[in-house]
Amino acid sequence: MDSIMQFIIDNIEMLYILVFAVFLGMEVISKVPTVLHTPLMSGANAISGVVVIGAIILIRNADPGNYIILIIGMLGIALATVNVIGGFAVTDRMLQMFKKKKK
Amino acid sequence: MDSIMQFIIDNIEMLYILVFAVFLGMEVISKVPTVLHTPLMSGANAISGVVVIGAIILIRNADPGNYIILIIGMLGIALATVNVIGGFAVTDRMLQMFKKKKK
Amino acid sequence: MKVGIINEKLDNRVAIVPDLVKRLIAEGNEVIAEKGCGASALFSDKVYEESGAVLESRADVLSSAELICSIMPLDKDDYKQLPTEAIVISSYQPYNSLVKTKEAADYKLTVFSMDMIPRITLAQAMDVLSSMASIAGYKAVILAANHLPKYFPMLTTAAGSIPPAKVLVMGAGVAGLQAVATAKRLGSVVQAFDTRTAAKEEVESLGAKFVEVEGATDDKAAGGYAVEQTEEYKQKQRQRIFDEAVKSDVIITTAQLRGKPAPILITKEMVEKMRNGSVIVDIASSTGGNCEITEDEKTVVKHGVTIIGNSELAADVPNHASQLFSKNVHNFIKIFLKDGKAEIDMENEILKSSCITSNGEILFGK
Amino acid sequence: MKVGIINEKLDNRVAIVPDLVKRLIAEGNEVIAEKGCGASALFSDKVYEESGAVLESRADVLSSAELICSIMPLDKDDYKQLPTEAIVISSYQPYNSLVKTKEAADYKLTVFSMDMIPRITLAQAMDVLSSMASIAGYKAVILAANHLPKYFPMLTTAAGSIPPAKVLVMGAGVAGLQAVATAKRLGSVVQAFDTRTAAKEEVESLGAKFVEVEGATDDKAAGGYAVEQTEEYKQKQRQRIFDEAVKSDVIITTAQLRGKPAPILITKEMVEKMRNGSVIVDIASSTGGNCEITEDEKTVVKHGVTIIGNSELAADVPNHASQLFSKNVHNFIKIFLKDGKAEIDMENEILKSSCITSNGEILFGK
Amino acid sequence: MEKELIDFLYLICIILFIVGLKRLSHPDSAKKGNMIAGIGMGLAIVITMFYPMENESNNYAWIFGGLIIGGTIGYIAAKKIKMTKMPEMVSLFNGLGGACSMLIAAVEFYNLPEGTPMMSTQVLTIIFALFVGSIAFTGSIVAWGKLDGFLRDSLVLPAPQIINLGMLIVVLGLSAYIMFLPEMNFTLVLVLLGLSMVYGVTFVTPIGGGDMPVVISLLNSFTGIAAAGAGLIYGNQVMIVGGIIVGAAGTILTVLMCNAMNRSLFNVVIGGFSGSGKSSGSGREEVVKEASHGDTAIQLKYSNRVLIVPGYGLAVAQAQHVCHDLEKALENEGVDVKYAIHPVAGRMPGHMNVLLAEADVPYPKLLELEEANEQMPNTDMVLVIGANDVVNPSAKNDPGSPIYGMPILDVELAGTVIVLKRSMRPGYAGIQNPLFFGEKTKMLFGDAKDSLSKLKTEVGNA
Amino acid sequence: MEKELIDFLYLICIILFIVGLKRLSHPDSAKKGNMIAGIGMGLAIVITMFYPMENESNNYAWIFGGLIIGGTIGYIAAKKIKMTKMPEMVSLFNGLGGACSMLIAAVEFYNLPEGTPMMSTQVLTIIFALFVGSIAFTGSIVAWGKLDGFLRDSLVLPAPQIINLGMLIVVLGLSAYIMFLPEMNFTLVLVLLGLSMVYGVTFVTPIGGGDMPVVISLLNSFTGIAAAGAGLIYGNQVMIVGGIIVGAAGTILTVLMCNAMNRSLFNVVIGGFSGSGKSSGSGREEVVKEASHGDTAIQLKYSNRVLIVPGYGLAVAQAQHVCHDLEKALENEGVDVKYAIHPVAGRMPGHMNVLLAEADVPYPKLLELEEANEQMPNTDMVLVIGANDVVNPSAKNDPGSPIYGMPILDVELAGTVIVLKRSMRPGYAGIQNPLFFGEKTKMLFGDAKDSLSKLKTEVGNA
Ligand SMILES: NC(=O)c1ccc[n+]([C@@H]2O[C@H](COP(=O)([O-])OP(=O)(O)OC[C@H]3O[C@@H](n4cnc5c(N)ncnc54)[C@H](OP(=O)(O)O)[C@@H]3O)[C@@H](O)[C@H]2O)c1
Ligand SMILES: NC(=O)c1ccc[n+]([C@@H]2O[C@H](COP(=O)([O-])OP(=O)(O)OC[C@H]3O[C@@H](n4cnc5c(N)ncnc54)[C@H](OP(=O)(O)O)[C@@H]3O)[C@@H](O)[C@H]2O)c1
Ligand SMILES: NC(=O)c1ccc[n+]([C@@H]2O[C@H](COP(=O)([O-])OP(=O)(O)OC[C@H]3O[C@@H](n4cnc5c(N)ncnc54)[C@H](O)[C@@H]3O)[C@@H](O)[C@H]2O)c1
Ligand SMILES: NC(=O)c1ccc[n+]([C@@H]2O[C@H](COP(=O)([O-])OP(=O)(O)OC[C@H]3O[C@@H](n4cnc5c(N)ncnc54)[C@H](O)[C@@H]3O)[C@@H](O)[C@H]2O)c1
Repeated sequence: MDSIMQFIIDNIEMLYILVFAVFLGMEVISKVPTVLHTPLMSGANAISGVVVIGAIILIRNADPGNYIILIIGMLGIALATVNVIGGFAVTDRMLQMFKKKKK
Repeated sequence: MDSIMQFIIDNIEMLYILVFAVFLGMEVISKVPTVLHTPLMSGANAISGVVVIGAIILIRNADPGNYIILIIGMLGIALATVNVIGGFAVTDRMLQMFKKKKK
Repeated sequence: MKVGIINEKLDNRVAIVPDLVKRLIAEGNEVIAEKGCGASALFSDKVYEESGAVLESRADVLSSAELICSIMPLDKDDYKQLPTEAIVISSYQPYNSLVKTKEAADYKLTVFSMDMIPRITLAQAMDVLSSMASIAGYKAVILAANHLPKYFPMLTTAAGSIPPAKVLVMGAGVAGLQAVATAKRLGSVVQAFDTRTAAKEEVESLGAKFVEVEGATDDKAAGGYAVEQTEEYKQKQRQRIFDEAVKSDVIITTAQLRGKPAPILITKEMVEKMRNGSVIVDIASSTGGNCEITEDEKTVVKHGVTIIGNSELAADVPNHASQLFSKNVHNFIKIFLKDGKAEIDMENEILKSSCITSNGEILFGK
Repeated sequence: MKVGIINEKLDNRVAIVPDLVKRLIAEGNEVIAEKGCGASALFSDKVYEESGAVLESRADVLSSAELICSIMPLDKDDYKQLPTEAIVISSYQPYNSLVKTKEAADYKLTVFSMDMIPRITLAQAMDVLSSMASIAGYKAVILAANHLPKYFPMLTTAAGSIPPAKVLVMGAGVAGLQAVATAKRLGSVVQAFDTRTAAKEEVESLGAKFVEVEGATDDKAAGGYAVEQTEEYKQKQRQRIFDEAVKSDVIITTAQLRGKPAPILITKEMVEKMRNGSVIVDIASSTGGNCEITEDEKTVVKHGVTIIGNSELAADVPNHASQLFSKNVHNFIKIFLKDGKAEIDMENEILKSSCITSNGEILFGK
Repeated sequence: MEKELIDFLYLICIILFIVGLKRLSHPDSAKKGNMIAGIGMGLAIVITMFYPMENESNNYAWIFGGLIIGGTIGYIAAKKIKMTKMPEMVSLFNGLGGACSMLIAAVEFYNLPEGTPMMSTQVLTIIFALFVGSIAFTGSIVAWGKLDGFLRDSLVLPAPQIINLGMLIVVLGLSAYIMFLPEMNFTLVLVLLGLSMVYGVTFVTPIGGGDMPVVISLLNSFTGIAAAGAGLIYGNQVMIVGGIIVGAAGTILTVLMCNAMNRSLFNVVIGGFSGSGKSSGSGREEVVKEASHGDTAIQLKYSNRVLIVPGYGLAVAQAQHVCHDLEKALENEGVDVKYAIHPVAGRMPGHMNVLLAEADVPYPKLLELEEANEQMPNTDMVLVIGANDVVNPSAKNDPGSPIYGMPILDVELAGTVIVLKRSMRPGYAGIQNPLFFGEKTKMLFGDAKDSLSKLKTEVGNA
Repeated sequence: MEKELIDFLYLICIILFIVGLKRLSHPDSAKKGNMIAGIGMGLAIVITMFYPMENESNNYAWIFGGLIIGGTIGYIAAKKIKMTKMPEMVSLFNGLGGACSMLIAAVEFYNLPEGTPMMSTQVLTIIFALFVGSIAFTGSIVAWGKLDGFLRDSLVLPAPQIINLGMLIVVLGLSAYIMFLPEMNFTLVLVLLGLSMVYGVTFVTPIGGGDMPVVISLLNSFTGIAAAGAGLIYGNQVMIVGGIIVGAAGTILTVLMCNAMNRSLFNVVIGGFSGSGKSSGSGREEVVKEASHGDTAIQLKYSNRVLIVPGYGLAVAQAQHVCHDLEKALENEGVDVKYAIHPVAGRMPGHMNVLLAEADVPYPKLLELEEANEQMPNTDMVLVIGANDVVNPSAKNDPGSPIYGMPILDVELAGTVIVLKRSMRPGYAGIQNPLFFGEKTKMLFGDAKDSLSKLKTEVGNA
């Protein structure tokens, strides 16, 4: 417990950032019209694919001979990339219907 | 210039915090109904009296014999406190009219 | 099939309008019309001819037609000229009086009475009771407005304010509802009464107020027709109506009970207590009227109140009334008239109910 | 001051209603009323008595009243019985005919003609032209609806659809606008015509459509009254009206020009081309009518079109019309009647304009 | 590159994420917002290639391999999928993101240097990422299956609440146990991973298909939190902040979705999503689909032709004025709106005429039965407002029906049918209406006046 | 206390600020929000007493002295001030906050240790706080004066744009010069302070009185930024973040206020607030006060009795339905709404009756002239909708007026009068209406239908 308290005190600025990020995440969404729930969920989902960064770091750090890690890492990248690319593309398609029609 | 760049790099987390604070400040307000413009301005004004903290620090740091600084500091505290207390009180009065009437 | 149209002796309407003549001919029939049959409904002989009808004298029409359409029942003179195999489509209202029906039976005619068509969903398009009642409801209000020495709507003017007329509609069936709607349109304050429980919602769905009298016998089972109410209920009702009636400028009554005299809702006493110049339009007059002192087919002024007894108000809007009636008739004919030939299937619910006499036998009530 | 009320020989209205009798008495006057004067407007003698009026015979009223109020001009017989100092308040319509005015002048009476009150803001509360025209506009539509063999509103029913009636209102003054409003209320499709430019906005402010004819001579200067238009304009206008008229089920005409015959807006040819059963209500009939073949004070059917010529339609809503008229009269009387005494200040614009004869001299037109 | 510079660039990515999300929440800017967020992501990936490492073996080939494979699959899947199947797709994608977190956490556990103390923030972080990532992974897969239909709703666990609580206790206990051990036990970690995955399944399984959108949104916020957890392992700002933002946004979105369905968050999280009877039928029975005001409004707004079928309910609700307002609002948006008047709609001849005239609906906007039926195939949407019998297809199809033979408004020929009524109760004829269960039909329950004014507001907002 | 712990507690203060602001932007929670922010501020002050310092001489007596003096003055001023004078008060308060920043910056400059390099972030920060604080200070004082009336609007500078630009260049140049000097020159700093204060004056002076609310909001965001600047001097989180948040919120609020006035931010910042003719008259002439939809809506909503006076304009705009909608929305909020029908309103007898009947306004809601005039004194607000002559007090007061003697609706007896019309054009009688310049009157320009539907929306939102 002490170590966690210490961790917090050591990373007080990080904590500020986290708290603000939580607020921002909430604020940004707070007044979305019902019709956008699904596209927004989809867009947010694509962003959650940011975990791909972790997989990249994992591989870049890995021993080039350690195939298990490399394969798992590549799998991770591939999965997360599906999430990212697929996510943005699907969102884009959903949003097609919001295109203004010419009057 | 270099020193400024260095300053930024040294305080990268501070920068995060600042940027987020700007976003938050903007987000939090973004959809306020017109009727609340004035009370909101007044409330924000009261918060801007947070500069009183600076004046307190100033005095706490000051040489107890340096009366010029002490007086200026006290003046600063007094001014800022008028801003804070007066600000919150005025806002509160403005908001009286939003009290729900019993039907 | 030769379809005959005759001139109504006692009515401004005509059973088949020129538009329908065209359709009948297109469906493979011939149409012969009595000269001048549509005149009072504003359809000239010329238009009939243009539509393809052959214009003849009454006698010729009667003697050669296989299917005779009329609004009011024919009379004995007509029967004599008709071939016995002729089919007659008309409104005999056998519930009110069997005299006409008996006469037709005597001549062994087959008579379909449009008013006897069952009020089922499928038969809505043939329901002359509804279509004529609807017009009557409208006309009743126009008549009342014309007779009332007052304005219907409220009016605030430099020369003072005029309060809106108070209209009370009794019986919120088809005619009653239409009266409610029309009176509301004209800006009066409208209240309506009915014994059916569903009527409240229906009246309110037109934005008018329903005068509630508690304790009504429900009638869901009666298929849309009203049922007789208990004596206690009637008493309560009379009191409530009394209170509202004496405050009203116009009363329109439409309450009818099939096969029974219309219920008395407005007594002589009430009329006496009503304001001078008020107007009562009694659409139920042909079955005795809802107002005690209504005289059928007459407009009288009694105790300062104008009382209009008229159950055939639709005849006063002859042009549109004829159009709707013909459309009803046509929808009815289509049941049995296929390619210009009559195929009468007496198992058909609609035909069975509406055929009041055939082959000398009175089928009504069977 | 003794105020006299007489029974209108040719009208259902009465110039002073019982409510006003009370007020007059409260203001320090006496009121003598001819027996039965309010009957046709549905105010009984009993109510008059309750209000404080003394009921007398016509002769007694005429001979003892200092101020006589009536709706229609008096006639020679009456004048004979009146004391010369008597003041008469009535509607002499001197613009249309000076005969009655001359008669009154012959007897050296002082006559105020309510219709001559200037149409300034201050006099709005005395403006009988407006109050009666407004009623006439309403009644015209009710009459038309009653005569039309059709429905006014649109109706979609199981027996087919009925299109809404087309109503054309010509002249969008007080009567015309009221007609527009009433016809719209009843659900018809309403168009209106007028030569005044402001009329377009006024008609549209009632939700109806304005039929525009370009090139009208503007009349802002004429203080609310219409002015004569150019020949070219009239031609254009006639064509446009022609096109609209033959499509209309109901035409209501209200166009009048002060002191001139009413403009002919509906020619015989148009009437011939109109649909059978259509109705024209011509409110301008007393000055010749806007329809070429109108007969004043008659309802005739010509070329299948019912033409109602009636410039006194307000008399058909006698109860409310009398109320408004009395209110107008009262507001007028108040100008010069202070504590039961007449103080006639001929410098007063309203009195000056409305006094058409005094002391044997005809002041109208001076 | 220096870590601080990278962090500075990451800040830009984060700003792009925020701005992107912000814009995604407004219809007009949503498309751009999506693109902006995408650019942020691209930038973050590129920057990461230059991230300074202790042990820069890089292995770029593996990285690009993964990116290309994943990108291709993702892109094709997104383009090929049918419009109606998109929610499933999102769920699947989300699961993959969770799986990635899970994998990273597992590997990092495995990579922990000998002798790392178990009771440390680092281990806690890893366990957290592992746990949450696993739940997001399997939970999303189950949700996908339910939406897609290959997992049946009827597959019910006995006492799901208790099972879930039990699972949670076991998983948390095991986590604590691992941390209290003197040194790493990778086998136990794999057990934990397995249990977490099972928990994901048991968490979602009891929930009815109708609630899946809410669940997906919740799982999406889990994925975000898992990504943030993974980010903590590396102290990587963009992962941490990006993940947290998605986590927070996802949570709020979940709450908003619950609100839109008139359910509370409590009902959702604790009440174990006990599927509300109406929306979650069991596959074979006839199911009524409920529409939301928001979706209906947007669909209306982006339609070209809309037909309104008024019925007795419009009159009962006295909603004629609001109805006219909605019509005008739509006309303003360039939608062609007409009314289809059935001859016997209402309770008296001309009932609808009276109402609509009162609201000042111009006569040319009213179509008669035949006309309306002709136009039906060219109509994008039909709004049935408090009508029932007059749009009952039994009159056409079912000779046994008491209304058989009555002409009806053939609304099923149009693209979509939205029925506004208060309940499933029948109309005047007292018979059930198969239209309500139709493929193209959605019900918008509630008083017609209420529903219409909500629709009008939403049309204004959207 | 440790600095980190303080920073942690400061985070709580900041959260309280954020939550407070957030709540302040919703009518229902605004009062609570204000309190929350106040609690945050109190907490921050208390915490600061324990802030660890190099040179802890503390001098608590001075601190408490300042707090008590300031607090007392502020509280009394806030309670005593008249409701109508509140904006002035806010402006004055804001100036004081700016002054505090200015003072701190000046002292800290003075305190700079011998030999501090001038070209440093520290000096830059101090100069920034000094500059911005001074502008906020004097600018707010001028704004206060203008609103209060002791500074006249007509006091115009020649070519204000150029003067302002010149001042700005001088101030920035001087700042740069100070930084390029080898060592501190406090005299120059004082000159800079003076010039900044003058700039504050020249910045605000050209702006018309009607735009003052916008200016105050802008200056408020300056104060926030100045506070953040002062915070940077001490590296104090709560000042930095709190100040920035207020700065950002204030900026956005300024933009929103501009939007509400249909002015662009550009027009405001660059265009030098060239006062729009309508709202800034020159004191002695008759001035028309414009109302905003938002304020009118809130006033309506929180009234007890409202009287609507319809006129010909209501008919022209065909706004009867919207008017009825607004009436119902207000009734829903518990407001008692009636209509006052003048006998000659409109263009034909009974014109208003026809309209209101069409919109289904119940008859008992209509009051006649006498009745309405009796109720006037008990009425909080009158909405005059497209009426003119019928509420023209000349008919009562001005014997020379063509309408003298006509009975009118005496709306000036009511609390507030809002007139909805499109322009200042006269009505039927063609004469000007003194009511429009009355003490209690505000004009809401625009088509009546538009204005009413905006009001209705705002009543729903507020
Ligand atoms: N037109 C005539 O002349 C006439 C005369 C007599 C009978 N009929 C018969 O009446 C029927 C007319 O058909 P229809 O489709 O108009 O009406 P309907 O079949 O009676 O259906 C009306 C529907 O409106 C809904 N409703 C009632 N109040 C509502 C409210 N406040 N908000 C929303 N929905 C509401 C009811 O469902 P919920 O309860 O679930 O809300 C009901 O299902 C036909 O069967 C016709 O034969 C017509
Ligand atoms: N009732 C009768 O029988 C009758 C008959 C004839 C004459 N009058 C006379 O008409 C007048 C009636 O008085 P009033 O107060 O009703 O009307 P008014 O004095 O004519 O004033 C109407 C006002 O409405 C405004 N307006 C017009 N269109 C508008 C729109 N679309 N939106 C918002 N405002 C609009 C106009 O100002 P903007 O142009 O600035 O918008 C105008 O000032 C009296 O003078 C009366 O004597 C009455
Ligand atoms: N199934 C269908 O499609 C269909 C078709 C037409 C009519 N209907 C229904 O049938 C019903 C009756 O129609 P109708 O107009 O021909 O009826 P009607 O002419 O027989 O009677 C008119 C109304 O008077 C009412 N009434 C009877 N006695 C009364 C009393 N003592 N006091 C007050 N009111 C009394 C009745 O309830 C009825 O509503 C209506 O509800 C109508 O909707 C149904
Ligand atoms: N100042 C006031 O307070 C006041 C009082 C009453 C009436 N008015 C105004 O006076 C005007 C006229 O009122 P009125 O009803 O007594 O007028 P009216 O009876 O004299 O004429 C009726 C209408 O017919 C129109 N008209 C005349 N010739 C026409 C033609 N050839 N074709 C078509 N239309 C023609 C006129 O423009 C007028 O609108 C109205 O605008 C009314 O608002 C003002």
